[in-house]
Amino acid sequence: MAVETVVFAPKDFKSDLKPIWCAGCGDFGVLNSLYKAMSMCNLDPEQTVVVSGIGCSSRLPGFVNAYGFHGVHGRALPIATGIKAARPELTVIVVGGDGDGYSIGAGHFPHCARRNPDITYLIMNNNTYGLTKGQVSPTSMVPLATLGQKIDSKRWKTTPYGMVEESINPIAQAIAWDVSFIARGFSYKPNQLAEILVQAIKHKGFSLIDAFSPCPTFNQDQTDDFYKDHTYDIPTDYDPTDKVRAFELSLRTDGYPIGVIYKRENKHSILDEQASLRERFHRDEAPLITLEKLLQKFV
Amino acid sequence: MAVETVVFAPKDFKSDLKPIWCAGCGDFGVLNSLYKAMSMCNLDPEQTVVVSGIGCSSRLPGFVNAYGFHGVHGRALPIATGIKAARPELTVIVVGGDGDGYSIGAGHFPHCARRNPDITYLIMNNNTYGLTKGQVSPTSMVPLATLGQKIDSKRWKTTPYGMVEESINPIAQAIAWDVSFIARGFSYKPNQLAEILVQAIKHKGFSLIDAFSPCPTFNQDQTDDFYKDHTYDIPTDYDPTDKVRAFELSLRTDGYPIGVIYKRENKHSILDEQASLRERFHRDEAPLITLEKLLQKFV
Amino acid sequence: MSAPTAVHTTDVVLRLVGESGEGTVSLGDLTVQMLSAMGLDIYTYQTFPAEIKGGTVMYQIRAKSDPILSHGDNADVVVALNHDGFDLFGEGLREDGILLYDSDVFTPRSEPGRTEYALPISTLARAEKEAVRHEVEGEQLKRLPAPKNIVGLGALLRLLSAPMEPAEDYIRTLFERKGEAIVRMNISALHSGADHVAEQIGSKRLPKVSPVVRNDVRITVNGNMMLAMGAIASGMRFYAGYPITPASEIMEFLAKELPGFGGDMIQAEDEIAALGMCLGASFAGKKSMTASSGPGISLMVEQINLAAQAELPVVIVDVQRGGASTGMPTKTSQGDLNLALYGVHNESPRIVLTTTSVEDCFWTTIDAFNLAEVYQCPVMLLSDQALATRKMNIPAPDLSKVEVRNRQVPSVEQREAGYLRYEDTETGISTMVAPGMKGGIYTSTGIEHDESGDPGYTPVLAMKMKRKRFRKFETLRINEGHKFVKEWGDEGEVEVGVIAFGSTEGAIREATDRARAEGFKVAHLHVRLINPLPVDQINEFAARCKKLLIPELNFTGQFANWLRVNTDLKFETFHKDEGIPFIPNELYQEITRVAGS
Amino acid sequence: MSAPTAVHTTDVVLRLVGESGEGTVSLGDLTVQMLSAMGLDIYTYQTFPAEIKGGTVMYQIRAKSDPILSHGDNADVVVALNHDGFDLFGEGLREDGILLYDSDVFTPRSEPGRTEYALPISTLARAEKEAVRHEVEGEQLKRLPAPKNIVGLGALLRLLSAPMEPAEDYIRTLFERKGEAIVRMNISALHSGADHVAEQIGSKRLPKVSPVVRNDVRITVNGNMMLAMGAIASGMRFYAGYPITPASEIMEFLAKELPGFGGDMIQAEDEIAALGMCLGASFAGKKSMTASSGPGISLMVEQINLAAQAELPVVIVDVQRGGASTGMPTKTSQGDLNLALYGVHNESPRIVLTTTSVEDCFWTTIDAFNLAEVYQCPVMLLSDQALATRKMNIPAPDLSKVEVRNRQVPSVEQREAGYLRYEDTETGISTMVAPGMKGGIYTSTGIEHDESGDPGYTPVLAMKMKRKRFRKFETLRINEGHKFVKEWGDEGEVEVGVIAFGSTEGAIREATDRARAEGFKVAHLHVRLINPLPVDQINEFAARCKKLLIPELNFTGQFANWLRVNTDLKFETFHKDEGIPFIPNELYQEITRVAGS
Ligand SMILES: Cc1ncc(C[n+]2csc(CCOP(=O)(O)OP(=O)(O)O)c2C)c(N)n1
Ligand SMILES: Cc1ncc(C[n+]2csc(CCOP(=O)(O)OP(=O)(O)O)c2C)c(N)n1
Ligand code: SF4
Ligand code: SF4
Ligand SMILES: [Mg+2]
Ligand SMILES: [Mg+2]
Repeated sequence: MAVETVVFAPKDFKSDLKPIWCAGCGDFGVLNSLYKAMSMCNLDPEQTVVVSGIGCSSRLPGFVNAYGFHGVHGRALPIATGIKAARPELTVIVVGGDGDGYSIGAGHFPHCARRNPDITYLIMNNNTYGLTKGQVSPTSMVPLATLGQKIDSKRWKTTPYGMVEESINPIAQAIAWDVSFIARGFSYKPNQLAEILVQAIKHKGFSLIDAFSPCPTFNQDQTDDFYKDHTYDIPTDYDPTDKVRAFELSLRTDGYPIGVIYKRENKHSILDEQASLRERFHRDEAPLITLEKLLQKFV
Repeated sequence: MAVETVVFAPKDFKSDLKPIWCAGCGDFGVLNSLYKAMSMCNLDPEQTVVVSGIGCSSRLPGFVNAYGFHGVHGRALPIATGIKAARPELTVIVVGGDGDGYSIGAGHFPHCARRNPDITYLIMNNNTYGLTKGQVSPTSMVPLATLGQKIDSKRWKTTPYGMVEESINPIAQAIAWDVSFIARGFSYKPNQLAEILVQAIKHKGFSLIDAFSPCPTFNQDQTDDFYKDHTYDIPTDYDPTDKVRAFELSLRTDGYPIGVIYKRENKHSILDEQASLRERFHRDEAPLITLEKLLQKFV
Repeated sequence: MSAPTAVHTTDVVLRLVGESGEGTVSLGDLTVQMLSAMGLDIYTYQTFPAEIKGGTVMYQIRAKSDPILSHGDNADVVVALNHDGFDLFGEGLREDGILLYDSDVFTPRSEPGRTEYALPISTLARAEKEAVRHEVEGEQLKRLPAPKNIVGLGALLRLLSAPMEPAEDYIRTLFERKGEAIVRMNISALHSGADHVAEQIGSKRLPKVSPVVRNDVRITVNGNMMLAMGAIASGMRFYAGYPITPASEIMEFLAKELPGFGGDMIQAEDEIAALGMCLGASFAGKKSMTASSGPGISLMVEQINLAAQAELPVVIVDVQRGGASTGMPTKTSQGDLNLALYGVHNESPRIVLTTTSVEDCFWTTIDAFNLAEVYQCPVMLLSDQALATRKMNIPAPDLSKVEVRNRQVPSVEQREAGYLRYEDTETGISTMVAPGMKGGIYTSTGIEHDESGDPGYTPVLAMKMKRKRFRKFETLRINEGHKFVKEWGDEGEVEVGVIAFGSTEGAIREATDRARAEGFKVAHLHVRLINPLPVDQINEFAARCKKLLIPELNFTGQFANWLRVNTDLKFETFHKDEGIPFIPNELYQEITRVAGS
Repeated sequence: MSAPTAVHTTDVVLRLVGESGEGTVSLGDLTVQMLSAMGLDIYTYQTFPAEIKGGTVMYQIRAKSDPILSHGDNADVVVALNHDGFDLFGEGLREDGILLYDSDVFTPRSEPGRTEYALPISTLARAEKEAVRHEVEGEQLKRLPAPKNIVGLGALLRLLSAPMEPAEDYIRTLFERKGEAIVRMNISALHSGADHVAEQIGSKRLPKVSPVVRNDVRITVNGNMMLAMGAIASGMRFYAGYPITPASEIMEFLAKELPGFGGDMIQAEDEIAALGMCLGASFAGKKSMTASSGPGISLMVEQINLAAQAELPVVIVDVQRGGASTGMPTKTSQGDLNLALYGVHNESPRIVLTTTSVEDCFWTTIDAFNLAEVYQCPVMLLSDQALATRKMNIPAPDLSKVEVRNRQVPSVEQREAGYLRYEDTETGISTMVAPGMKGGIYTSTGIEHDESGDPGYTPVLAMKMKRKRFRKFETLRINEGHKFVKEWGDEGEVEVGVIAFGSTEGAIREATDRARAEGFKVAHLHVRLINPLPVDQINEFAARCKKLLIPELNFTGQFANWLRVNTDLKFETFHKDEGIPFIPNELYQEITRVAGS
């Protein structure tokens, strides 16, 4: 991507608030990649809003020198949609955890995809609920109960005998929802993650980046080493615009592809639709339609 | 499918409560197919529970001679999961509308798919919110606002100028969620729908039937005629176990395939998992583990 | 008639009953237009069946030669288009009342004292259609309905001694494009209905209805419409909602009109998303609103709390409906007061306002936005099904009286001096930036936080910030409480003082008027601001009342209990929750009972 | 020491402060074990930092030779493992108290009157590790932590004149499998800590701690564990929940233990699904429960209403935490009372119960299930963070005293006679079938319905069924209300009567004891059943109190307001919501203030 003259350096996006994450938390790497990407995209802190729900990862907005909205658990997408609809000129970045986005927030995701607002959604996927101290999340990979494998029941507190459900495939479902930009990242590949974030932020429409961001405190299985061994870069000749192929790729079980998996350009956005509506009413500074006129309709 | 000796005839599943649907509502056809399928599956009314949310279609449980739970809007799946988990021997059938299941209830769907309880979910898809008198639903097909097409703004009350979002693809997302049985039905093909319902009820695991069930009162576009023209039967040589092909099929825009689109046998079910857990504790009538023993752990 | 009135004035209550989906509602709407054209004031009340379609609707119209306060007591005239309807709502007809019924459908058991008019509507309508059969082509003929409503309208207008011309003009404009024959058919149908009644009149009694010369322009609107227009007037430019009876109409109205004002409406996937979007829009600097009813408001509880804690202005409309859980969606109630006041874990203050009349829906909505903006908090705005669907022909609001207030934005200096989003001020009110402003960067959060917005949990900080948030409400109560109470009735010491809130205002005023006409000394204090409660004004009023009566439409007396929490007053209560609004007479009875007790 | 006690008895308050994640908590747990082994009663109170990791934890242990009612007032001994901790919680040390600090980390400004012991924990621990270095292989050595906790434990035990043998035995069993060298290292570390303190003692003061011969067996448990075991004892066999601080532990406990009892635990996708599953399971005939805290309870509001309207038994536990919205998740509060009472649109009755002590968490949970089953409704069971995480070594509950009640099932005859699921009985209680029963077919619904469960909206039906549902609660109040109040203190007329609820019971009892010891006449009525409120018992108690005091841990005095709604009592209130529990002394001050006023 073409390099612009950087106005704000990555460090300019650091806030005074020091992250309260555990030493070795994957979220540190993600945060640094985000600083970098924001700088590379030439964002203005005062024209940018970082939105989140609740979770370790959702504490991120406070650590960024930009406007922030740290809402309640699972509601980051609706809040971000409202911000973007109200102020289309702002850059809106949503961050949060796998539990926040795929569990309690799951119901908002497909509808945000349908509306396709120009929002970037960065999920720090640690395959667990970190803040509540290590229960399974929808992306957890604890063996099924029937397999009877030994599980560290101190760590997997709500599944001491194994999971009773299969984990979800966040990439596959995003493709089915036709999220218009879908990528996978890894906090221990910070430069690559920054590059992906730059593409996502520049993508016009709703973009999802699911970044593996290990939780050393509560997840001893999906560690940085685990992901180093189980991820591979998507080949450069891969065509992310082929939806069926993207779906096929998302189902692969031999490892997790890192990079841009699916991309759809010029999908309609709710904001375009609404702008066009307003234009249809020749909107200008002083609205053409007045309350007097409206009241007349009911005489 | 093998025909068993029918103990209860379709009419035996009719309750005394007379449906309060508008004349010509597609739900009548679905209801009759359900009566038929319940009879064909040899269900015992007293061993069967029909669960729903809120909506015109969600009024259905009252019209069936079986135990019923008419809950609140969008929560039918959790309620049904609780019933099935508590009483695995019962047959649990969930019914409701496209709004109930795909909009407000959307967040529960992927997680029910992960748990894969032996539950049949029949959605009466009329591409609108019927009970609230005709707003768009996630499956509505009102043209986008930017296309500037004329819309009957009396009918499409919240989208008088067209929709601002794309509609969802309920089949594609169900495949991504790996719902273990996915089919499309049509209320004006009652026998075929009954056949599909029989397969779904007999399928061991979570099954989804999205049945087109037109709303003549509030949807003048997706009428019975529209669907007669825009649906076709899935060819008999089609293999529903191929997930990628199923996904491809679900994306086809030349018409809506009717029949079984995806099927996965012996997927783990939460109920098996939990049963195996209980077995691991040699469960029998009087549990082996007593409270006395449990208390001893903390001496 | 339904209230003692002087001669030559008109006050008539019509009740139309028939199959829903059938023409009953449109016949009602037509009648409203014609009576309004006569210069009469109109006030309607409708109840809808539980069924989606089918079932009986009741459409009550009160027409009066001076301002109307309620839908009245018993009906002077009942128009029964089906038998069920007559059985369900017939007893609402006064003993000496007039019954007009469709004699093609049923024959009522006749009652002494009652005046009856039989009208074979279908027969007459079919005849009219036959008459033009040869003039219209097959396709059109097939789709051509027999003009039953018009026959009914003609009959009813004749019964009311109303002029036919306005109806004829209306029919012409309505059917013009369908061709001359159709117009002729309908006009002839109008007269056929009228003539059929005329023949029967003879010495029979007729309701007293005389035209009035009106000197102002009227708009015919209901509570939902006025509320939506009030929001537009307040500068609300972002709306997100999810359909629900009886609130959907607000969203539908705004979907149509808001883009014209440069605003956006989003139909969300559920109420949780709807409120979330509103909070986002408000944070971003736009005035936002959502509207729902009980079930949807219940789902919003968590984020209402977030709005209060993060100090975000937002207006949340609750068009109350009947019953707990799904309950009775098409009926009315004042049952959500507790939820509006207490629906929050731990404690965070929210303003609770109530609308009192169709006209007031406009003005109180403006108040709601002004208070939300000035005090930076969620405002719960309570309406109800009866008020929301009530149609009246009222004077258009005087827009020159609209005063719009906005959230206080920090000056450039303030921001450069080191901005504190949650500054702990004397009033409790801090300044609020919007993204894009220089030097205003902060993170809005529902976690307990210090003045800058950074998280903090120490006991001292927790109490300091909580006091700050609650202090705003003391500021409001003391500075503005007096604006939200209104008094009627006798001055000075009275036998009975009625204190109430919300949409019962009109019925209570009519009841107190009647009691005073009968010589009782009665006063009425109506409160629009429920939280914070204007306690000083209430105590002042109570001080001049020998007895107090607290009437409300819910089961446990929620407002009465709120008074117990906030005052030491002793009072009698009158509360019920049947799904229908008060009628003046039952309130009148209560007032006299209390006066006598 | 913290309360005036006779000689030779023990009552000491230890406060351990240090980095969270660091050994502070495990040092606390070890100390608890050793003091318990001395036959002393134990009562702990912990506060956790806002941070996920890092930040300071405070672990307070009160050890007493007779039953303990609260975590006490000021600390007799503070063990400071970091400087921040000492700054934050050091002022909790009484002026003549004892400070043991890690002199490797910091040196406190010394205070007159205070006794200090400096302990270079890291230095001593490292030395111990060095001593065995040559005996362990590289890998193990790398992962081998210096035994800092054990050094600290040794020092603390010596300070408390506690015997070392139990600690040595414990160390042996704990480190056995790690090899003889490690065992030796730790035992030597224990003594090194002890000796280092011993050297400094000389004439310095020591806390008075003497062993007690205990004649019963104790279990060491906290409120969450006892609540979970109470649910198992009640026959609860289905649990669904979603993680949230401080309630998660209940789910985690049941995930482990419930399968053994033939039950299921499902971790749901959110709290809405969790409660939905519970309602389904209850409808299907199983006793079910969910537990959450404020934010999750807020999301359940809509379905709590459904449970009440459809008359489904279910127990909903709210482990209250601090602050509105996300607030202060690791702090305590009694702030959710309003939500439990009023969190519903329109009106549907739910029972509200509160737990009062670690032991009571077991018994009140059994009451919760019994009432849910008998009265077929949701029961809100309120606990809080302080009680949930409070550890005590109490006698195991006497299981022979457990009484389990079940929902009333219709007889075969009743079902054949034409079953009415919602029969309008004298008590308001109807019989309840489960799917699978012959002749019991019905549809459970939240829509207003008749006795058979079929939808219906007529005014008469609406009131009839609403009265029926509320009548159940009159039945409960009258027949069982007396079971849910408990009195302490002086008989007959008293100067001050304290009425309170929930986890403040112990602190209030200790404060009233102290006041009585000082010659005040004081009584205390503690209420476990908040809705329906045992009004008769409360009024009876109030009748013998000159003055009343209502203390509670929230900002607006929610329980006091509930008393205003339900009684005519006049009282003084004492409420605050700082995120921490009451200490006896502040309550004692209040009681004497009220007595004097
Ligand atoms: C309504 C609600 N339910 C539950 C919680 C408790 N809670 C806080 S964060 C969290 C999940 C954290 O997991 P994730 O979203 O993956 O973030 P992480 O901590 O792993 O980064 C939960 C369940 C809450 N705050 N609000
Ligand atoms: C929480 C809540 N929000 C909104 C409603 C209002 N409501 C009732 S049914 C319905 C949607 C109906 O659409 P659908 O589910 O497709 O069923 P249909 O009537 O079309 O069969 C809505 C929005 C409600 N009952 N509860
Ligand atoms: S708990 Fe896990 S996710 Fe949370 S901060 Fe610590 S390491 Fe990171
Ligand atoms: S409104 Fe539509 S969906 Fe509802 S009953 Fe009528 S036809 Fe059926
Ligand atoms: Mg996570
Ligand atoms: Mg629908």
